[in-house]
Amino acid sequence: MAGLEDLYREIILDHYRSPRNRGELAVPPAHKTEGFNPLCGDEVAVYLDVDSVSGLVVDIKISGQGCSISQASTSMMSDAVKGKSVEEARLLIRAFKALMSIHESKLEGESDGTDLAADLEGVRLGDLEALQGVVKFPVRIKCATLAWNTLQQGLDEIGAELPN
Amino acid sequence: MAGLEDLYREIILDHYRSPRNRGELAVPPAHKTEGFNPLCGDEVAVYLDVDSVSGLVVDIKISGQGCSISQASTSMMSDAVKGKSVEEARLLIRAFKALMSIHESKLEGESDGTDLAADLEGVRLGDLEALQGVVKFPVRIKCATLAWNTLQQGLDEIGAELPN
Amino acid sequence: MSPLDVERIKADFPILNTKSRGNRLVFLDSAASSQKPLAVLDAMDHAYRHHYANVHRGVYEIAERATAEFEKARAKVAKFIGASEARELIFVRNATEAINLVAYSWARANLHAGDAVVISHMEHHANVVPWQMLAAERGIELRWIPMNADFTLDLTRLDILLDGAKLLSVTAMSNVLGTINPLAPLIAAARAHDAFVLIDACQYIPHVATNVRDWGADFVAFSAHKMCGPSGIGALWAKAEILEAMPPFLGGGEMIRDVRLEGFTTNDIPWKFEAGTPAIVEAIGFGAAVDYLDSLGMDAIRDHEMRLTRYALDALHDEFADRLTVYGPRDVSIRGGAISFLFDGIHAHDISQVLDEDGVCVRAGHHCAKPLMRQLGVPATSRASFYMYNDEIDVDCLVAALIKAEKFFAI
Amino acid sequence: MSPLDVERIKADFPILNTKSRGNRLVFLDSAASSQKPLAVLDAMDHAYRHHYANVHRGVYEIAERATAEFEKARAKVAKFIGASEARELIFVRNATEAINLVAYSWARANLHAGDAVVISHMEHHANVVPWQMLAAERGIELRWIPMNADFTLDLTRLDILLDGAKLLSVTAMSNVLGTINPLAPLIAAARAHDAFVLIDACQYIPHVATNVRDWGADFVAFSAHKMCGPSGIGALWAKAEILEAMPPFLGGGEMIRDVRLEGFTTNDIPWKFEAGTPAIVEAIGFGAAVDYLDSLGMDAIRDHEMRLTRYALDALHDEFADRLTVYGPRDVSIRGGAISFLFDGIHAHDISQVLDEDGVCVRAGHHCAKPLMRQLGVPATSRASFYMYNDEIDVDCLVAALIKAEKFFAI
Ligand SMILES: Cc1ncc(COP(=O)(O)O)c(C=O)c1O
Ligand SMILES: Cc1ncc(COP(=O)(O)O)c(C=O)c1O
Repeated sequence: MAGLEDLYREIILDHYRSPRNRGELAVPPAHKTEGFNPLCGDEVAVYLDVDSVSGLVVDIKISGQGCSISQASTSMMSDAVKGKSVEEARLLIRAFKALMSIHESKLEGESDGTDLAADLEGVRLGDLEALQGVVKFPVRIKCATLAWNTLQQGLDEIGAELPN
Repeated sequence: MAGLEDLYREIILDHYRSPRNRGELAVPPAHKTEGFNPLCGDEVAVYLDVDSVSGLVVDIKISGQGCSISQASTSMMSDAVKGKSVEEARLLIRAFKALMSIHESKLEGESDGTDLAADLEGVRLGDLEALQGVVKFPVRIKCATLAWNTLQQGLDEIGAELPN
Repeated sequence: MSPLDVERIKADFPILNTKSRGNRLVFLDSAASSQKPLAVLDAMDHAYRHHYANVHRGVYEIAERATAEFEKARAKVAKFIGASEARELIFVRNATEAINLVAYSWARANLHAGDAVVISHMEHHANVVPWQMLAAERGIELRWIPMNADFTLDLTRLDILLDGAKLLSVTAMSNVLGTINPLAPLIAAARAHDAFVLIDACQYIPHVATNVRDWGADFVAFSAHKMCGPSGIGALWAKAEILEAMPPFLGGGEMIRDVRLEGFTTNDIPWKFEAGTPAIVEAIGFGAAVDYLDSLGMDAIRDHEMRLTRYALDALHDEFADRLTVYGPRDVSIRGGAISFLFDGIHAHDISQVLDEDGVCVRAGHHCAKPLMRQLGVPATSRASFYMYNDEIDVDCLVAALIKAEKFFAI
Repeated sequence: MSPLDVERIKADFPILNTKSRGNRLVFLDSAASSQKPLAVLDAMDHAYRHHYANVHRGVYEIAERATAEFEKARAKVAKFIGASEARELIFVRNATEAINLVAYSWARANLHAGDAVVISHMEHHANVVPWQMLAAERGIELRWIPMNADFTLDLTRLDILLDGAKLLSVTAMSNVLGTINPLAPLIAAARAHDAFVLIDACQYIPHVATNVRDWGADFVAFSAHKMCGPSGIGALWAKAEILEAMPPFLGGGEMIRDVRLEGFTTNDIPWKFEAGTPAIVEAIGFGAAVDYLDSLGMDAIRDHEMRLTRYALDALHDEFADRLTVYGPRDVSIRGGAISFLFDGIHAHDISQVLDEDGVCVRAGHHCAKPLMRQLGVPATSRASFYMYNDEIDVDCLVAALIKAEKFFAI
């Protein structure tokens, strides 16, 4: 049985109490995306400033409300992608979801267990690994992934706006 | 446990094999009413010729298809009401339904057991009493009452058409 | 009315004698769904083992038996809520479907662009979204009865809100605040404006003796799973003449009288609204549930819950003073046993998680009442809710676990 | 594939070891609703006794457990029918609701006056009435695929019928005739006309290994209660992209992402279509049912039923010759185990009644297929139908009881 310490690691509580990158960015030039956790009511808004030439996430700000897990995950996410390229951010999203045991579009018994390794290859999650304990509390996985899904949606929307 | 003999009395099988008053009447002057048993698909058409002056059911004919119980009940009903006044026919309907243990609009526990006696008072059911065995086969009650409900509807419709 | 013997009652519920995370299960989430007594589980198991068959269409013994038990259950539930006839009770999946049935059948036949539907700020999504869908589709205006600071409805502008309204649809008891709404003046006001009345009694009927005829409402919706019955079944009660005038909702077997290539005719009520194979065994379980409630007595249940709620409100206040906010009335005569609360600076989700360590089950979230949460200005609350099987010891366990939780998240 | 050990299977079904009217229960009405194995009853009872709670919203252990079991059941059922993703499987009350969901949500959003819907003369009312309602409401044309004298569909004019059609909705197996319809050419023809395809697989999935992806249909409807699962639950399968594009059907909790005073946004599929508290324990029972079917093997079940149906058709013919008419194909490779029949001059209802005396359960009536009955020119038939728990002895009991019945009504 998983204990509370697995879930509430010290670094998580630290991000919860002192969230990084809180605030808003002017829209435009920044892009704002909102996410909801339909189950518990948590909400997050991700402001992304992506440089269309360099493809770098030059700035990111976060607002919204949520539990310690969603807030900490949001804060860590903002730290992790700030300054990274959109491509690196997408790899991070994929790796983080793999950490949360989310392998989309697979029915039970069809996963061969190699996905996690594949998804994580070459990606350093660092502090984010503290969130791995969440996997043992399935209901909380949605708390941890809210910010990441919102980030993904934001990157998709920005990508769609870009001329290519 | 009720046996088959309770249900299929000889007189019932006789009416089934040799149904009385089969046929149709010209509409108008007669009135035609159709009835359906939504559960088993039985259908009946009752043709009624009611004299508007005397208020007597001068003629009645029956067509349709159904099981032995519904056919026998229909046949017996036609015999029982032919030549009777509309008022007598209505008393018969009420008495027959009472025989079938149908006391409409009562919730379990609210019936005090006196209804049957009250409903039957002064009404002679004669042969129809052979159908009492049906009560022990609840699903068949609807077979037995189909013709009677259709008769009731027919009388209502005729009543509504009459100037008063 | 004799007081409840909670120890004996607890013994009736198998799950309450299990452990969660190594501790005795302290189940304080009955407002979401209640636990089931043995009598209900046995009734369902017995049906499957002895007289299971599809209903209404079989001539053979077990089908007759299944049909009789199914219809007997309908009569029991109808009687339990004071309906005058069993045929006024439609079995549905849950209260949500009951309200949608009214929205699809009655409202789409009777409401037109410009008509208004009046609901309140404290409605469950089940009594919000169907009307929003209707409003968007039909150009109907949705109006909201606001809330006072004391968590009761603000009825001062009720007459203005009801002007031009065709339907008033309100909850009898809030699943978040516990507030019992004043149905008599609400319904009287609606009547004065010729508006129909739907009561969402999902939280009320499980806890307070109910007579729908006395209420004088037109529609009443509730779910079995919140009143000791199984999942998968609920009911819509409505006056027979209203049901008879309504067009059908779902089409299929059972709800027809005849089907031809050119069209169909409908069956009598209640079957007209029960298309397809119904939740047969669930209905039987529902009947067993109201038998169980009757055996305890609804007045005794209400009395017990009032005292327990009083005890809990006092205990929370004594222990946590202003660090913990309760969202709901303090007067137990106008509230049920659902207590929503928040600690300053600690998210509801985190509180529930820590309580779970001690086997204490409380819900956290928006409780399917996001408009209300926005009125309260919070994203979520924790909610402890009681039923006849809870006692002071359960409340003490809650308070003890909350003390631990507050410490855990102390900054 | 090893043949079924029917004696052992019978032992799995508690009700088959009871008596009816003093005789061994010979249950031949599985096409109406099947009996349930112990594994299914135990899974449900266990859920209520050990981890019952409302799903999706609780942080505490038993709620997590209930949610996990509920979603695991969805994945199991999805896998059982060959779906590629669990989220393509919507839990509903029964096949009837599944079809109505498509009619209310997809069809009302996509079909307009003048469009046609094509069904067949052998449809169950569940696949007739929703389209008649839609036709009456929207001015949609309902077209019927006729039937050949050999009880198969007459596809000669299919292309003409499909011209201008937006939807083809047909049964995979007739519940009256047993006929298995040729889905491949039907679906190919619909595709050629850009029509969507709904398959009523209510009678098919319980008896024949199914892969909905191979079918290439858009919607597939079925019920748990006909496949060893509990009453009160069924499923709609549809392609994810279609479900995602569809407007919601019932509004309420669970199906929303956010609700504000001004309106709501919908949740992801499948939850978008599951408003309110779902049939939680029924879903778990449904999962256990497909586990049970898998443990026997669908191919073995089909093989067993084909042999038993052959045996029964032969026995009926040998015993009663032309005095008994079978309505349905004689070739068991294109039919399931539902055998409709009539004695000359004896009503189906009366036959069933006499059979019941001997504990033999067969259904009598229109089987919710009145348009088909009118085609057959009979008001009702008797129907015996088989499942994996039936054997030759059951058929022998049927024949013996029919001999008695024929005597009883002899003129
Ligand atoms: C072919 C067919 N379609 C639909 C249905 C309707 O199923 P349900 O009553 O479970 O909704 C049935 C079952 O009676 C059936 O046999
Ligand atoms: C007040 C209220 N209304 C409606 C509902 C919806 O009930 P169900 O989910 O059983 O449809 C609930 C339960 O969550 C409720 O508390």
